[in-house]
This record gives sequence, C-alpha cells and structure tokens, in this order.
Amino acid sequence: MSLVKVLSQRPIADQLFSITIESPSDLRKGYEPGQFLHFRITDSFDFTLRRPLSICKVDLKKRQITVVYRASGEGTRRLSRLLPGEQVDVIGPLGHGFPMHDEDQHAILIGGGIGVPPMVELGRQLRNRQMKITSVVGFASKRQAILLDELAEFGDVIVLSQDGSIGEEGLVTDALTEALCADASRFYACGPTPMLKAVKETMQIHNVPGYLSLEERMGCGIGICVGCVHPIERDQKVTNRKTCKEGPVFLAQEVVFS
Amino acid sequence: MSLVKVLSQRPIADQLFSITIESPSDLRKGYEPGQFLHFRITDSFDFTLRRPLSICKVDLKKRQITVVYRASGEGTRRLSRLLPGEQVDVIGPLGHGFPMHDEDQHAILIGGGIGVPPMVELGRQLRNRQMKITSVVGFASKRQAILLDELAEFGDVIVLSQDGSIGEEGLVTDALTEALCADASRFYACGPTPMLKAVKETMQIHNVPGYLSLEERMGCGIGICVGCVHPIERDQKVTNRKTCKEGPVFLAQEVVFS
Amino acid sequence: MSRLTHVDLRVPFLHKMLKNPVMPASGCFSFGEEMRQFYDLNLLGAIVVKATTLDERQGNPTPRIAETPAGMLNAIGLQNPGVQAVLAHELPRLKDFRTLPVIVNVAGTAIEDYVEVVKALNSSEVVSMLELNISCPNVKCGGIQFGTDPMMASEMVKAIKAVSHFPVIVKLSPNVTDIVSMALAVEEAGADAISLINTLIGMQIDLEKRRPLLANGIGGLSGPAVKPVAVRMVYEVSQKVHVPVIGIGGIRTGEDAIEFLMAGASAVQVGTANFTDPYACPTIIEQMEAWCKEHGVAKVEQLIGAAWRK
Amino acid sequence: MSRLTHVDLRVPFLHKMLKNPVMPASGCFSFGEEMRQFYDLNLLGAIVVKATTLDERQGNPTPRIAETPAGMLNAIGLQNPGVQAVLAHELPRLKDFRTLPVIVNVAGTAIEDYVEVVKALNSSEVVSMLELNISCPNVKCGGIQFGTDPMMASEMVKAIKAVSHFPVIVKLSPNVTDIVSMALAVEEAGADAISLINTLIGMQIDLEKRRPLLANGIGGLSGPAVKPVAVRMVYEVSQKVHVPVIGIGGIRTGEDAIEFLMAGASAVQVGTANFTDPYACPTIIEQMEAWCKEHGVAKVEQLIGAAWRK
Ligand SMILES: Cc1cc2nc3c(=O)[nH]c(=O)nc-3n(C[C@H](O)[C@H](O)[C@H](O)COP(=O)(O)OP(=O)(O)OC[C@H]3O[C@@H](n4cnc5c(N)ncnc54)[C@H](O)[C@@H]3O)c2cc1C
Ligand SMILES: Cc1cc2nc3c(=O)[nH]c(=O)nc-3n(C[C@H](O)[C@H](O)[C@H](O)COP(=O)(O)OP(=O)(O)OC[C@H]3O[C@@H](n4cnc5c(N)ncnc54)[C@H](O)[C@@H]3O)c2cc1C
Ligand SMILES: Cc1cc2nc3c(=O)[nH]c(=O)nc-3n(C[C@H](O)[C@H](O)[C@H](O)COP(=O)(O)O)c2cc1C
Ligand SMILES: Cc1cc2nc3c(=O)[nH]c(=O)nc-3n(C[C@H](O)[C@H](O)[C@H](O)COP(=O)(O)O)c2cc1C
Ligand code: FES
Ligand code: FES
Repeated sequence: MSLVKVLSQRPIADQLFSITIESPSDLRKGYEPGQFLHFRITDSFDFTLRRPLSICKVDLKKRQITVVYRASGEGTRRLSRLLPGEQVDVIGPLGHGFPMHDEDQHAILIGGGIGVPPMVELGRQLRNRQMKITSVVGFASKRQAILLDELAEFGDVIVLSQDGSIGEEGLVTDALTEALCADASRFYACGPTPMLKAVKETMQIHNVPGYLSLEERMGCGIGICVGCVHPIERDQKVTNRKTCKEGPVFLAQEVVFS
Repeated sequence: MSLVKVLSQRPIADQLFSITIESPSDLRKGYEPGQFLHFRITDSFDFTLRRPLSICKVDLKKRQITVVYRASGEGTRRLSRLLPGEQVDVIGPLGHGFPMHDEDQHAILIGGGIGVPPMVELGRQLRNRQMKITSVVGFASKRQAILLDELAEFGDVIVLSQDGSIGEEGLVTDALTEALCADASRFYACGPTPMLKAVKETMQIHNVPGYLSLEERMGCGIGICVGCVHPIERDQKVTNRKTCKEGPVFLAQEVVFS
Repeated sequence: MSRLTHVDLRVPFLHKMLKNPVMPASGCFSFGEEMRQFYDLNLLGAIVVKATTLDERQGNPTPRIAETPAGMLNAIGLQNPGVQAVLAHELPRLKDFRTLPVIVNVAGTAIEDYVEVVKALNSSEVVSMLELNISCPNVKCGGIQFGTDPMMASEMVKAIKAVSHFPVIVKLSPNVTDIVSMALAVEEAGADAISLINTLIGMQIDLEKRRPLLANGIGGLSGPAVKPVAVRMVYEVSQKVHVPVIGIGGIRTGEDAIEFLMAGASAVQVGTANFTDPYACPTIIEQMEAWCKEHGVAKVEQLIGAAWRK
Repeated sequence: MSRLTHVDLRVPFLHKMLKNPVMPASGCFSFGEEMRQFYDLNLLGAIVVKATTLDERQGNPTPRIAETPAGMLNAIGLQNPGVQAVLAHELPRLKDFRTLPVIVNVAGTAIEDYVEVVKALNSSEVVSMLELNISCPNVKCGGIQFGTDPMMASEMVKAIKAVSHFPVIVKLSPNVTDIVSMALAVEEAGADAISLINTLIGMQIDLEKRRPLLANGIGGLSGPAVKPVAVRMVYEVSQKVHVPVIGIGGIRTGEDAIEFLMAGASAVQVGTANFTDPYACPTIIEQMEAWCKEHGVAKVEQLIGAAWRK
C-alpha cells in the first residue's frame, strides 16, 4: 500500500474533475510529462483493477500532483467522491512520458477530450525550455472543454468541438493545416485511438515527427501482466509492447494501427 | 429499495454501537418486540447479503427505531461508519417477535451479549402491561456490557460476566435459580445458541414456559430462500422451519437442539 | 441516437409472449407468497417456483448460507413440502396471476422420482411450463449426475418428455467440461428450452472453527461473481442450439440482463439479487426499459444474440 | 489462546524448505524484474515466472483485460519472448535470489513443444522446479485440451517427466466436470505436485459495442470471485492425492491464504492481487504471521489440511 492524502478535488466541467494529491513518490528523483499515476479506487471487491490517470500538473516544491479526469464509469465516479483529507492508494509516476528535445523550435500539443490533461505539464516544461507552443485541442462540446486557460499560458490555443459549441466545429486534424505544421518541429498527441491514428497520418503527410500517448486497458500498470500491449514496429519487426512500461508514449511512426 | 435516514449513531461499549434510523415502515400498523430489521450495508459487491439486527427501541411518535449491534465482521463494521444524515437501505420489521400474555405476573428476560438489545423493547411493552420484570443478562466482560440502565427501568437486573469484571462471574443460567423461577410465569431469551440450549433445559427443570429467539445465518430474511431454518417440533413431528418468517422467536419447548 | 418514449419489452418464449424477459430464478422466490408483499407479481415476465420433489424434504443442516466476494454459497438441499403439498397449498395461490406463465422447477434423485412429480403436476391448471433441475449440487445422490453426463441427461429428458403435458425447460449445471455437448444432448432428447446456469460448486472455510463453514461442506456459488462464467456459457450454447436459452447468473441490474440478451438469451432469471434487494426484479425491468430508451432500442427482442460473432 | 511472539512460517515443499508458503502465480509477476522496485523478492516463499513457450509469442489482440465483480478477465494469449530469450535474458537476473526456488511455468500447443521447452530449461542453473501449464484457456489450439482430458493430461505429464531434470508441478484447469479424476491422472503419471486452480472461462459483453469486450471473446476469470471454487477443489483434491497441492485463486489477504492451507494446500500462489496492490505478497505474508500469533499457531505447517473431514 502507498497511501497519500487528497488535498483538494473539484468539478471543472461536465463530469470532469480535478484532484490534487500528495505525490506518492519523491518527484525530485525525476518524472516526465505523459507519465501516469495508478489509482486504487477503494479496497472494496468492486475494484480489482487500478485506474491509470495522467499527470496534469506538478508542484515540485509542495510535492503535489494534480490529475484531471472524467467520471465515466464506476471507478472514476467513485474517485470523484473522495474528499480532501481522505487517503487514497496511488502508485507512480509510472511509464515513460514525452521525450523533450532542446533543439526544437515549435511544438504542437494535440489533445482530444481526456487526452488534454497531460499536455498541461508537457506545455509547462517545454515553455521552460523557451519553445514556441501551439495547442490544438478538441472536445465533444463546450460542456466538456477543460484546461484552456492553463494551455493559453504557453501559447496559442486552437479549440475545436464536434458540435461547434466552442471554437471551430470539427476534429483536431482539421486544425493541423499545412500552414501550422510548416513551422513545427515536433508534435505531441494524446486522445482516443481514432484521433491518434488520424493525427499520425496527418502529421506524416506534413512531415512533422512526434509522439503519441496510447490508451489501452491495463491490468497491473507496472509491466507484469502483459495486458496493455500495442503493436509497435521497430527495425521492420512488429512486436506487442507494454504501454504501461515502455509507453504510454511512443514515437508516432512506430505505432501500428489496424 | 427502501431507503431511510440515519438519525444518530454512537459507540456504547467495546465494538458495540447504537444506531437510530427512521422507521422503514409505518409502525402504527403494528410491530412486535423481537422482530428484526434487515440492513443492506452498501450497494457494493462486497455485501451480497443483508444483515439482520433486532429492534431494540421504538419511538412510535417520531417513527424512529434504534438497533444495538456489535461491529464483529465486515458488514457490521461498515455499518458502524454510517453518519447521521446518510441513507441506509432497510426492510422490516420482519419475522415474528415475542408473544405477550396479559395473564402473566412476572416475566424473566434473559439476554446474552448481543441478545440483550431486543429485551429492551420487550421490557418496555411488558412493563406497560404492569408486569413484574426481572432481567438476567450475561456478557463476556464489563467492556461489552450494554443497556443495563435501560433494563433497570423495568425492574431488577441481574448481571453476569464470564470474567467476573461486572456482576457475578458466570453464565446466565447460574442466575436462573429455583427461587427466582418459583415466582415467574414466563421467560424470554435471546443470545448465542449454546446459551439458548442451556436456558431451555434450566427453565424446563423449573417448569417455567417461555420463548427463545434463534440466530441462524440468513439469505433473504423474508422467507424465500429457506436458508435460515431450525428444527422445530410440533405434534411430534420435527420440521425445519424458517427462523426469518416463522421466527426468530419460537416456543422454547418446540425448539430442537442437536 | 434519439431517446425513445416507448419500448416494447415483450419477448416470445415457447409459444407464449412474455410481458418482459425477467423472471425470478428457482429457489430465490419460494412460491411467490412472500414477494407479493413487496410488489405486484404481474410486473414479472414469468414466475419460477422452488424445486419440487416427490416427497417432502427437510434439506441440509445449517449453516446453509455463506457470503463470498460478490456472491454467496448455499446448501439448502432441496427443502420443500413435496409435490402433493405444492399442488394443494402453494400453486393455487398463484391463480391470481393468470397472465403470467408459472414455471415449476422439478427435482429428485432418480428418474422415476422426476417422472412421478411431472405426472402429478400434469393435473394442475396453474402450471404452464416445467424447468427440469438436473443440476443441483446440494443433494448427495443423483441430481448432479444427470447434469454432468450427456447420456444420463438425455435419458432423463426423454423420460420426462414422454409424460409431461407441459413444455420442458432443462436447467444445466456449469460444473462441466463441455457445456455445449450437454446442451446439444438435452436438445436432441427433446428439451423445449435450456436454462443456464445453476450454481458453481464452491466452499468456504470457517477459520475459527477450522472446518467448512457450511454444514454440508460444499455449496452452490451464485451472485455477480459467477456472471462472466454464465455469460460465456449462454453465448456458446445459444449459438449452437435451436431452442431458446434462459440466461441466469449474477444478474443484479438492467444492464446485466441486457448483457445476457446480447449473449443470446431469450429471457433471464434473477436469483441471488432477490436476497440483496427484494425489489430486484421490478427494478431490473425498469432499468432495462430505461437503457433501451436511451439507446434507441424500440424492441428488446432485437437485442437477443446481438453480440454473436457473425 | 496466548498470543505468540514468534511463528515458524516455513513449509516443506518437494525436498525444499520454503521460507513461507506464499509465491506469486504465473503470469502475475512477469519474470520478477518489475516487482523488485516494490519489495525485496527474498521475502517470498518462491518465485513463479510467466508461461514460457518454445517460440516467441505475440499473444492476442487487445483489449485483453476486463474488470468483473470481485474479479477480472484476461486473454493475454501466452505472450512471451520464447524459451531461448527467457534463458538468455530473464532467468539470469534471478540469480540474486539464490535462497528461493525459481519455478518456470511451461506452456505450448503440442506435447513436442512442451518437451522442447523443458529440454532447453534443463540447462539452467537458476531453475529449480517446473510448473506445467496444461490449463491456459486463452490459446486456441491444444493447451486447454490437455487440461480437460485425464488421458491426454497423463500422456503429457509422462512425456515431460521423461525429460525433465526438475520436479514437475502440474497446474490444473478448473473447467472440468471432475477435478479429482484429473488430479489422480496426473499424479499417477508422475506429477510431483499439483497446483490449482488456473482461471475459469468467462466472458463480458461491451453493451455499447454489442460484442464481447475482450478481442479474444472469452477470457480467464480470476480474483476473489473464484476463491470459493478454488478452495473447494483444493479441499477435494488434497484429500485424494499423496503429492502436495498448491492453492491458487482469489487470494488477497493472509486469511485467504490460511483458508487454502486449512483446505489442504501446502503452499499458495497469489495472482490477480498483485495487480490490485503490488505489495500484495509481502502483505499477505505479514498478515499470515499476525493471524498465527493471534491464534496461537506456532508453526504454519500445522494448519495444512486442518479443515479436512476426519
Ligand atoms: C496511460 C493512461 C492515461 C490516462 N489518463 C487519463 C486522464 O488523465 N484523464 C482521464 O479522464 N482518463 C485517463 N485515462 C483513461 C482512464 O484510465 C479511464 O477513463 C478509466 O480507467 C475508466 O475507469 P472507470 O472506472 O471510470 O470505467 P469502467 O468502465 O468502470 O472501467 C472498467 C475497466 O476498464 C478500464 N477502462 C475503461 N475505459 C478505459 C479507457 N478509456 N482507457 C483505459 N482503460 C479503460 C478501467 O481502467 C477498468 O479496468 C488514461 C488511460 C491510460 C491508459
Ligand atoms: C434474527 C437476528 C437478530 C439479530 N440481532 C442482532 C442484534 O440486535 N445485534 C447484534 O449485534 N447482532 C444481531 N444479530 C447477529 C448479526 O446479524 C450478526 O452479527 C451480523 O450479521 C454479522 O455480520 P458481519 O458482517 O459483521 O459479519 P460477517 O462475518 O462478515 O458476516 C458474514 C455473513 O454471515 C452472517 N453472520 C455472521 N455472524 C452471524 C450471526 N451471529 N448471526 C447470524 N448471521 C451471522 C452475516 O449475516 C453475513 O451473511 C442477529 C441475528 C439474527 C439472525
Ligand atoms: C438459496 C438458493 C436456492 C436455490 N434453489 C434452487 C432450486 O431449488 N432449483 C434450481 O434449479 N436452482 C436453484 N438455485 C439456483 C438459482 O436458481 C440460480 O440458477 C443460481 O443461483 C444462479 O443465479 P444468481 O446468480 O442470479 O443467483 C438456488 C440458488 C440459491 C442462491
Ligand atoms: C493476467 C494473467 C495472466 C496469467 N498468465 C498465466 C500464465 O502464463 N500461466 C499460468 O499457468 N497461469 C496464468 N494465469 C493464471 C494465474 O496464475 C492464476 O492461476 C489465476 O489467475 C488464479 O489466481 P488469482 O485469482 O490469484 O489470480 C494468469 C492470470 C492472469 C490474471
Ligand atoms: S498493464 Fe500490466 S503489463 Fe501493462
Ligand atoms: S433467510 Fe431466507 S428463508 Fe429465512
């Protein structure tokens, strides 16, 4: 068990919550944007598996981590009822996050729905490296839009929504124009699988290298169950690799979609 | 579902709690001391079965019921964490309680451990019928002793404990002397099975008729699963009868112990 | 998808139209008398009563019940008043529910017992179907044997079909290597429908007493814990047989019931959930309706077998 | 009972003395590398590594994992790097844990595959026992067959015993009509120990997609939900065979482990609980010790089979 204290929790949009907890490990030893925490919801028999949620913001000095998540199923709904002062069993940060390249000039951060949260910590770290940042974020509708102010601190934010209720009507790929990409040296994307697939294809056309953060159902989250794999191509060989341990972030060109 | 509100809950002895809830049904339609309520602990998968707890006190005007219980296992421990204002799913009052006889002069109430609570409501109702009441109650030790003040309102209370830390050292049957029984017209007993067996034998010798409230593991609590039976002898035939529906109270002479 | 305002919950089942696909599971409803205090039984799709044997049975000693993670164990041992008492006292009380098929669960030790019970039930005007319980793990001799050997199951079903005036549903045991063979055997022998699953065999140890908690030692495991096993068996069997399948095992919500329909069940039975909440059956029916409305499903019948591999 | 200050947790197992009866279950520990970050593996009674096949396998498509009431389904499909890679890269890293028996779980499709894997492992200085996985439900051809037919299981065990330099533990499938026959068959064929249970076969339907949630359709059910089935099988088998039995299925606490010992297990394996809590194994060991102290049990070995009907 590794119990940490809940410091605050509040709803930030329709069914979306922001929770801040004490960090489960010493972050000064290093952590990466794009890594995730693995939450044990309760010790009830209702939850055999932990829930992976990405790091959204880190306060190194206070040793606090904020995670933003959608209360979609039983587990996350239960999590959203945790109160400040209560304890929660969390392990992490786990996995490999987004690699950053000091030579980059301009990075495009692409987030879809609950894929947006990890872009905040990533944006902060890239900004610290003096990089130009453009965020392209898509939501189902205005009611689900999150973290726009946070991203605006790092640079332009292009917002899209499927129903046109906020920003332009459309998908993130609609905003990944040649004009935008011409200037970009790297992209980082997190979101639902169909979005990642479309982003990969689009950015291949525009010839921008980048990274995808994959979402697979996890058993252990620490590399022991081999439940969370995704086909990854390296040296012309496709192997199922553990997204929890070798990922969730992979080089876009390596990720095989069916 | 039949949700009622928790009005108060407090510890009253070592691992023993008193909880007062809104009554799940209209008590003016009638209820009996010795009946029980069937508590659904939570809607988690952890608790497939409800927990039966006896009515301890009723406030007819306020439509409130108090139950006193020991937090012994997972279910009752979880129950003890319910806070005033929270809701709990309760059905009942269920079963058949203690029959009262207006012609009786002197009743002996015999309770062992968590068998004591139903004696309180029974005592109150018998006292209202102007009956002389003697309570004989046994506990493992002083730390588990409960409801002595309540019983003292109805008459003499003889207390025993297994370790002698309160009252006399011994078992309830040690106090069921010929002198006490000579004057008694009826006894009522609730407690662990070995106690009930010993009480039945002792009172048979002293020739006092009475009732036993049996404790069997229950599935449904409402007579549909046939899980809670006890062998009962009627007209020279022994049949397994449902303690939740036909009991938990039976005529002592009918109860068959192995 | 547009939210519907009306959903047709009816499903056809053995030449009847059930109001909805939800019925109580045998042994978890007694003969209906107690449940009437909680809701109007006319809300149900059908009524299934407790296992009935030729003679009165006293069942096993107690404890008969234990709680397990997301489930329970029972070892009732077929306690029931015997078929004559059932005919005389229990079934007549169900006359008020004429619009519902009443299904009697039949159990016994030898084929002859079963046959006698069925002959006696033939005279009833209340009964409309039989459910043959060849799968109860809690009676020592016979019983379970029929449920685990395709040849014996087939023999049993043939003997019953030869005498029964009613359609015969055969209830299978999940404690077998090959559930599809069992199902094919009873279908071939004339079963009009198949219900599955009965309980898995399990045990709990009382750590303080250092012996099995149930007086009977082993018991039948039921409740949400077994649902994945039940769904799998319904999915496998329903694609192989031509008779309707009733899905049973761990159903607690409307979504659980829909899961079984998608797996291929034509109707479902709710057992253990009745103990957790006596209002379980009507609640499940409401939840099914709500789910269908939300998902634009106009007729619940359309969901049957929706998850089959095509 | 007086509270003890010291408890002897050791149990004898196949000519070794295990420090304590707790080992991880195969497939729920990988090859130990990841768990080293969480605790000192020397705390364990033994190490059991992931199923190893002759050639590298990529396993099934995803989703491979689903959560169920008090349990989970998995359909990994034996993904592993193949025996040569295991010998070259994985096993050497376990050299630091000399005091622990290292048990390699062996899987395959045909008898010949299994034999080849065992021959390759014979050369290892790290391995001390084999666990023959004839019960994995997640590979389509072969595999499970051996686990459900006593004759085929027997043939398999004989072939392995003929080549193996190590004691052979045979891991049985619970998806059979008669677990005792299976156990007797493999004992007769030369099994040095029996471990049970592997997963029950189950399924979950994704209601939104209206198809089985796991890409593979069916998967193996594990976790607390299956514990009663596992305890029952351990209880039945351990009284019939003369070789030691390892109890597996839903163990999450020290009390669960003790329940299996009382049922007749000589040691236990912990699977799914490692996912719920990576510290599960050392926590269970501590809890067993605490329970024994509280209950005046000086040697945990005394609990083995305590609940048998005498
Ligand atoms: C590396 C990673 C990072 C993530 N970061 C975030 C985040 O920052 N914010 C956020 O809102 N969500 C995030 N998710 C998705 C989040 O894990 C799921 O929404 C959550 O597990 C659903 O749990 P539940 O109890 O609400 O749903 P249930 O449907 O009750 O869950 C049942 C099971 O399915 C799994 N599951 C269900 N949906 C998903 C999904 N979309 N992805 C993975 N597993 C799923 C659950 O983990 C659980 O094991 C992330 C997923 C991954 C893999
Ligand atoms: C008619 C009746 C009235 C009762 N009244 C009271 C009361 O007023 N106060 C009180 O403290 N206790 C009372 N009990 C006992 C109480 O029901 C049990 O202590 C309680 O169910 C234990 O639940 P648990 O979750 O704490 O234990 P667990 O061990 O987690 O329970 C597991 C299962 O075993 C059953 N069980 C365990 N112990 C008992 C027991 N002693 N009797 C019946 N079932 C048991 C539980 O109901 C549950 O189904 C009564 C029992 C009955 C049958
Ligand atoms: C207490 C109890 C008694 C049962 N009695 C019978 C019975 O008499 N006949 C029968 O066919 N099945 C009987 N069953 C099995 C159920 O009908 C059902 O098949 C099983 O419990 C699985 O469904 P569930 O998980 O919804 O309970 C009984 C189950 C329980 C829990
Ligand atoms: C993700 C996962 C992978 C597994 N892989 C294997 C395996 O490779 N070989 C094997 O014999 N059993 C395997 N099993 C079965 C477990 O070893 C164990 O027998 C089963 O899960 C029951 O125990 P549990 O309830 O403690 O998990 C696996 C189980 C899970 C959950
Ligand atoms: S989730 Fe278990 S290996 Fe990735
Ligand atoms: S508890 Fe179900 S009949 Fe009594």
